[in-house]
Amino acid sequence: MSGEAGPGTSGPEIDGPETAAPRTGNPRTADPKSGGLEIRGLEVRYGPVRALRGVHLAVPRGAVAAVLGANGAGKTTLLRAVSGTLRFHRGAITSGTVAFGGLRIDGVAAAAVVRRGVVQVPEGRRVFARMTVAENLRAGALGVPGRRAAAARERVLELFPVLAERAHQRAGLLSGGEQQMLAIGRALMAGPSLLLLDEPTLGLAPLMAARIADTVRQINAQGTSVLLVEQNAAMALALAERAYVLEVGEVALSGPAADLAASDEVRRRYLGVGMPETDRPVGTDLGPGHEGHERLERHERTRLARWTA
Amino acid sequence: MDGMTHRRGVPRTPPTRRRRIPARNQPVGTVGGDGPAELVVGEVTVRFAGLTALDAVSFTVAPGSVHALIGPNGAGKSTCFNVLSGVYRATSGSVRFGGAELTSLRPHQVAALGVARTFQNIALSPHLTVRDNLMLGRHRLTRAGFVSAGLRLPSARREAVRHGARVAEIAEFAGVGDALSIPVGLLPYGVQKRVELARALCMEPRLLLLDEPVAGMNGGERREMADLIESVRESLGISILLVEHDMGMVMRIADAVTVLDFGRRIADGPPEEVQRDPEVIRAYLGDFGGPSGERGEA
Amino acid sequence: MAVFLELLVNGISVGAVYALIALGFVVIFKATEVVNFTHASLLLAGGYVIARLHPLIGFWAALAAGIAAAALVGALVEFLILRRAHVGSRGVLAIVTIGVDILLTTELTRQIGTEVLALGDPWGDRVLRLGPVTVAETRVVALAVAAALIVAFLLAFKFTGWGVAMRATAEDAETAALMGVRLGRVSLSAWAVAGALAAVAAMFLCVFPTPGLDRGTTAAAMKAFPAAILGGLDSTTGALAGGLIVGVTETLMSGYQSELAFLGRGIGDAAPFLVMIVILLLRPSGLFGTKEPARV
Amino acid sequence: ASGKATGGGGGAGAAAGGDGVKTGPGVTATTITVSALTDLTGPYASFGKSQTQAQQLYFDQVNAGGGVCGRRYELVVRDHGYDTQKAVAAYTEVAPKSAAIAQFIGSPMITALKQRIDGDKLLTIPMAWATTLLGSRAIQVTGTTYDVDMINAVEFLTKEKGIKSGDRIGHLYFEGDYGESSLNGSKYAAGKLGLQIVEQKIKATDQDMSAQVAAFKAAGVKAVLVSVGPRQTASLVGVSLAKGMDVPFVGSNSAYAPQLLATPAGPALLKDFYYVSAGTPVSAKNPAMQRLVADYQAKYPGETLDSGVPTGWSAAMIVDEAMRKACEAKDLTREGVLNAHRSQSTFGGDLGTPMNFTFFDKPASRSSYVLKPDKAALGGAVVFREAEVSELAKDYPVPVG
Amino acid sequence: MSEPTPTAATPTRDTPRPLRAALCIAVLAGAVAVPFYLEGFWLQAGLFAMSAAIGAIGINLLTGATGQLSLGHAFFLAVGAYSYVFLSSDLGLPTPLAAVAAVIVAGMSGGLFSPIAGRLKGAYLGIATLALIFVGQHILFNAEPVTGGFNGRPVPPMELFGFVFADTPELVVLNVPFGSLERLWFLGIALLAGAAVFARGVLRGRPGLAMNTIRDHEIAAGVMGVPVARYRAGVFVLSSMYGGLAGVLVALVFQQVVPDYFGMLLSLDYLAMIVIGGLGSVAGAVVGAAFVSLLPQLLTRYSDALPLVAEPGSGGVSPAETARILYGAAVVAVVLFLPGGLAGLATRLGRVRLKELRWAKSAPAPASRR
Ligand SMILES: Nc1ncnc2c1ncn2[C@@H]1O[C@H](COP(=O)(O)OP(=O)(O)OP(=O)(O)O)[C@@H](O)[C@H]1O
Ligand SMILES: Nc1ncnc2c1ncn2[C@@H]1O[C@H](COP(=O)(O)OP(=O)(O)OP(=O)(O)O)[C@@H](O)[C@H]1O
Ligand SMILES: [Mg+2]
Ligand SMILES: [Mg+2]
Repeated sequence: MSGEAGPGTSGPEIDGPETAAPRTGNPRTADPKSGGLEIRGLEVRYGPVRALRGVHLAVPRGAVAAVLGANGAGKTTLLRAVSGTLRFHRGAITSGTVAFGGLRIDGVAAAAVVRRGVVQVPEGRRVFARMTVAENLRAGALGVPGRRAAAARERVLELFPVLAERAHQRAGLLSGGEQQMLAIGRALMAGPSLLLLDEPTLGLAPLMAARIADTVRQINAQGTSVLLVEQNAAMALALAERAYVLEVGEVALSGPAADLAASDEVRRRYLGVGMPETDRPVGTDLGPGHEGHERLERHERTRLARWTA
Repeated sequence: MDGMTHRRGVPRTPPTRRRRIPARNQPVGTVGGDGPAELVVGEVTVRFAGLTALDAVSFTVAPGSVHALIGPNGAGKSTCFNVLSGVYRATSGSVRFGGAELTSLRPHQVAALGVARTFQNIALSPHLTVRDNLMLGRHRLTRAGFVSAGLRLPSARREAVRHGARVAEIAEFAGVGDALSIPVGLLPYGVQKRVELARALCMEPRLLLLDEPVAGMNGGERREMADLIESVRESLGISILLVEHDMGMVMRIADAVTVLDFGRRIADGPPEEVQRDPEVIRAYLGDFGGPSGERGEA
Repeated sequence: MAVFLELLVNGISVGAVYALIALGFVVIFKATEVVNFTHASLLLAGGYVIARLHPLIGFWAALAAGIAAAALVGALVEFLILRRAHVGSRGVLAIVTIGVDILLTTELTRQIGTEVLALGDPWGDRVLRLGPVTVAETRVVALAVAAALIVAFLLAFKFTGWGVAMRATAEDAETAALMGVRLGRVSLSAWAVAGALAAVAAMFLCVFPTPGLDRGTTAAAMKAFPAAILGGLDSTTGALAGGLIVGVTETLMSGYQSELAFLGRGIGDAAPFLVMIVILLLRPSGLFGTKEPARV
Repeated sequence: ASGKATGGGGGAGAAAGGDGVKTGPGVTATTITVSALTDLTGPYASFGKSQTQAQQLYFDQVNAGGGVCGRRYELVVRDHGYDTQKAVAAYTEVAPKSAAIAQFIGSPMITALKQRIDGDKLLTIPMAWATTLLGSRAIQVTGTTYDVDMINAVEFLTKEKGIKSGDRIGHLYFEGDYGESSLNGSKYAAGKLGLQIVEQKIKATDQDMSAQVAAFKAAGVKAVLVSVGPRQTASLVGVSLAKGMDVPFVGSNSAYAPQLLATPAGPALLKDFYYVSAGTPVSAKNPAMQRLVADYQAKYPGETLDSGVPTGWSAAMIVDEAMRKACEAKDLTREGVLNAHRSQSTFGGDLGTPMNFTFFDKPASRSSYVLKPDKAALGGAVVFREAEVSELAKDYPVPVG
Repeated sequence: MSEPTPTAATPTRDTPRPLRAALCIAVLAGAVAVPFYLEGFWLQAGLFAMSAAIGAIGINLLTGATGQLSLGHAFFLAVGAYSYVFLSSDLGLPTPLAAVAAVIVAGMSGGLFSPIAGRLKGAYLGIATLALIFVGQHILFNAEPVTGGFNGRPVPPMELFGFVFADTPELVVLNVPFGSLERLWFLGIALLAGAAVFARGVLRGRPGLAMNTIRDHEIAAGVMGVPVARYRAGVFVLSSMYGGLAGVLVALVFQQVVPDYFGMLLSLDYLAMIVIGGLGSVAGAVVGAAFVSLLPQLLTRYSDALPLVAEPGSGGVSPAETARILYGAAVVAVVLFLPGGLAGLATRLGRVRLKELRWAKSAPAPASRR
């Protein structure tokens, strides 16, 4: 498998911080004017804490990209940088650019970003606890003319029937999963052209997680591009064309989802597949594997370093 | 009053895959007998305005076992936890733990019986350091009140030191030993979940309730957490009731599984059986197993 | 009996004014979850402008100007201070508004100095006679206005995007921003509206039965606190109910103080707070307030 | 050990100056320091301001005329904004360096300090007229006390307003000793004259007197006594007329302020409202007053002329007199000043009713004017009935302390 | 409510023990020297500040550490002050005993309010406590036999082991005349120190953790074994006892208790103090108290010296007004520019360590959003 593909796409390629954005091997990211999301050399700090460094990432129009990474790797930070909500966490983009549809959106207020069609499902649900389910959905459609909103509402309710049943219950009283559904539904109300999903299946039952997966496929099919942060790597890699692996704030791996899914390191670390050194499948070139091990060590160290003084 | 015992415990082991936590004898004077006890949930019903969250649910958690409580979203799992820990009052039914009836108790009284829990949405004090959050776990085991703390009576000081040591031990065990002096709010989600588990352990519980302990973790971290939970059971021999949507994990560590759907119990038994139960597949797993199912197979 | 009626009607009429003031609190609280102590000085600001301008441009123009001015002050407070205060807790913000109130009140009272300013309202000291009972026309108007405004806001909060946006922002600004809510505008508009309301309230507060605007006027804002709370801090209906309850209690208590001498004279001022306590004991979040959903 | 060690703090170390005049705290070879603890930012700001300015005017004139005892006056003004803590703090600051306090506004503040003032033997002129301030040798309440005023008021009502035995009269009064002293007076008079008092007590923060009027109306009062602030007076009188309760009102001297005439309540006040005071109104035609008015307007053009001006002026005059007498006795110690002050049995008269300072357990005067609001007049009021002592007031036993 | 300094309940392992000890000793020495150099006015100002500090520490326990807003603190000062007077002059208790009893009475009155304190939260509790002020003042004005009504009552001087805290009998130390203020100064220092140490202990001990958790996540606190209702009531009682103590001290300084001192404004001042100083920490309370209670007095005192401040009575912005304005501005400025208050600033300047650098203040919003 490593043989036939061009050097660009062969195996999980490593975008070191110094090398420029995704190689031109992949036609869909070739043209920056593609109208998709373009992140270049992004660095983000929370006061003194550096959470992202030299991140290059692209989500072409109509594509689905996945971001994997351990806790604290910077996935949420990445989404915050796109949706312009860093300031709510005393964080800021210290260098690099974020562009959507060819227009810079770094430094643009969150609300403005939304009006450009970029909508985020925040980490940890964040439903409006004191408002009813129905009102939460209305809040989602604030930027949208009434007619479209009504239509969107239809879609969301058939997607998550429970929300219809609970329409007049206070969102804060919903179960964890129901809240998650509400959060996603609320985002869909706006009819986004780029959807940022931060761990959408968190706390969802398998069946429901599968449902979310289908939904993502659906809306993507309708032309919405998706940037998916997901701990459920299997699902993420199944959905995405291209995937990025963040480690301690840097893109450590990126490439076509399929290839990443195949890489033993990713399988071990993100799919949680236990695989003793002995029975590593033959034919996998040890290169990335070794790299992987080193990276693993380095990762472990820095990660501890991160939360020790 | 108790520290002596556990300071004489096994020397602190470095954080390795198979961590061991020195078992700790029940302190003299704390409420509730000793060792794990049986938890019997009997016909518990919980109604909220207009909906029945739990409908005559019964199951039993054998002493020292890991019991999983699974079911679709909104099935009533967390509600069940809230009843067990005294946060919600059951409309009817009984919950017996050891000799005690829990349904009539307030949360802190339940805690006093040695029932500890973690929350589905992290419930730590973001401004306090990990150490302080864990020390809170010792609340039920310590005595210092306003007066003795205010006057810094020797008893209070000694207590603080002793339990501080134990807290460090447990933190080490839970793999957050390096984070002790960091405000929890600054830690990544996954680490916060560990801290929550550690806080629950700091209560030296006889029954541990875990609400989605690995939600929001990636495969590797899930496995670590699973190991952690197993070693808890091994080294402390306490009963663990677990809510989790990650079937892989459930299958791996659960001795028994109870499945809820719309507040009713639809299955109960050993994991393999339950996993094969068509009802469960229809209501929860989905016939194809679903993405997390995949993870289950591995 | 006639006395009772007289007092009752008077109570209701005072209550209408309290309701208007309370409504101001409620709007801010709904939109930002901040208990707004600045409201007192907003009252003063609005009243002051009306009082100064009516000789020059006539009452109605002055009223409009006063409303505009108070709205502006409110907006400025939000824009210059609250927006820039990055504190996680609403309690601290409440304390900030105390600070702002001290600033504004000090300056305004300095301006007002020692005068008692008339507002030149068209109603003067005319009264309506309903059988044995008489009530000041100003107060009748106040009641009507209060009712109208409160209904208006009730609808606004429930049915306009503005209302939803406001409540969303109040609960979780970041997420509201993710819904495309322009946070700045929302809270700015809330404060402006509160300012405008304050001016209207001030107008009714300073016309007949009371002699006019002066440095003591703010004291009345205190009475609106129990009103707002016992109605439910986030309920417009509550503001009306609360206002009326406070007004009636106060009036009856002072009207019958000779009969109630054993409670100590001047009980009229303490009574509303007692009522408030009782109600809060029964309903910890007021008569119409929504209570925090508690769930883990 | 410190500058403090040299007896600066508090103690009244009497030392003989070069000119053989014994001096105490606040008196140096060249200056006599007099303090004014006043309210320039609180509820009594208007009153406090005109008083302070009048006193400044007085002492400037004396200094211009060469001062007393070869010394010049220095007036130290401290504004406590009617806040007890600030007042106490201010007293603690100025007391050690003052020879007298020519003005002290706020009876709660004064009461709070009564003990210390007595202990410091510091001649103090309170700008409050409650009986609770009597009974202290160092504190000189000027003119009548509130209760005496009210007695005179009631008698005025019976004489000139046809109130007769058996009638009910209302009394609206403030919480606090202003109100309560007044109430004592009205009750005493009512008891003697067989009238019945209908009480209504309010707080200074109350604005709207509708409820009180309703109560008075229900009780069928034939007249109303008013011992509240100007604003409440305006509301009371205005509402009463509007509600068709057309009765005479008589207020204490703090119940009226000329500013009220500008408000909607103006007409009502002009109709049938009077107030009693021991102080001559600034509109009075006597030469002393006219000179004061002229000088005041010269120095503070455009400032409102209210009763505070003569009151402040005569207070300053009292202090000045005491100093002069003490100087003759070559003793400017506090004790000396007090003795000198207490030796005067007939004082003043042209700016207020004559006063007797030889005792301090009774008001210095018992006769009060009846004044009536008047748009045209300076200070917005004119004498309606010349000052006189009512029969009742003559032998009224004043409660002390 | 609150924005506590992250180390709300952690012993600062930052300044080394000996250093801190030296610091304390230096401060104490300074405090002892003061009465020998400063005149009455300063001592009195200082005493007001001390009393304020004690009260502020109390309300900081409640508002800062436990997140219960209280606008009724002045009431508890009143209870303390009046109980002291009543117990010592009417019931003839020995004054030290009366003082202790007064503090206890204040605590009990807090206890009486605890059904409400236990049930209400946030803004509701805050405004409910306003009732204490208004009802309390009504009682103070009307219960004349006990309170002396509008003019209040004289305060009998404290007498410890035959030593009287009053101007008489004359007492001269190092030829400095020791009047009541000089003597009270030491009493004040002692009380403040005691109160501060105690509060620190509480905040950093087991109760402190429980309190913070109740503030941050009430349900969790309960589940972790904290009897929430009892704790809330307990803290309320404790803070009212602090209020009571502050009341006793202020009464001793005043030598006369008057009702209108214990009003709304006083309560608001206390809130301002803890915000200016820094929520949740003892040091914060003390600093804030000093600032708020000294500022107006300084300005009035030096009005003639200061520019922009006009001579009293000469029109223009008077000292009192300037003081108010600066005070209001300070509250705003602190919240805008120094989260963590003056004390927070001090600590930040005090210890610049890698830890603080990496883990900047304040948690991510989702956590603190409560
Ligand atoms: N407000 C903040 N202040 C300081 N550091 C922060 C803040 N928010 C996040 N961080 C740090 O930035 C790093 C990245 O955090 P982020 O939440 O993006 O990780 P993540 O990949 O989303 O983790 P998870 O999988 O747990 O959601 C972490 O080390 C975290 O501690
Ligand atoms: N306090 C409450 N008031 C009203 N309804 C509630 C309350 N708590 C829970 N519910 C409802 O009860 C049902 C069960 O909720 P619960 O949280 O137990 O579900 P769950 O099994 O934990 O689901 P999940 O896996 O998504 O967390 C849900 O439909 C929820 O809306
Ligand atoms: Mg994240
Ligand atoms: Mg749940």
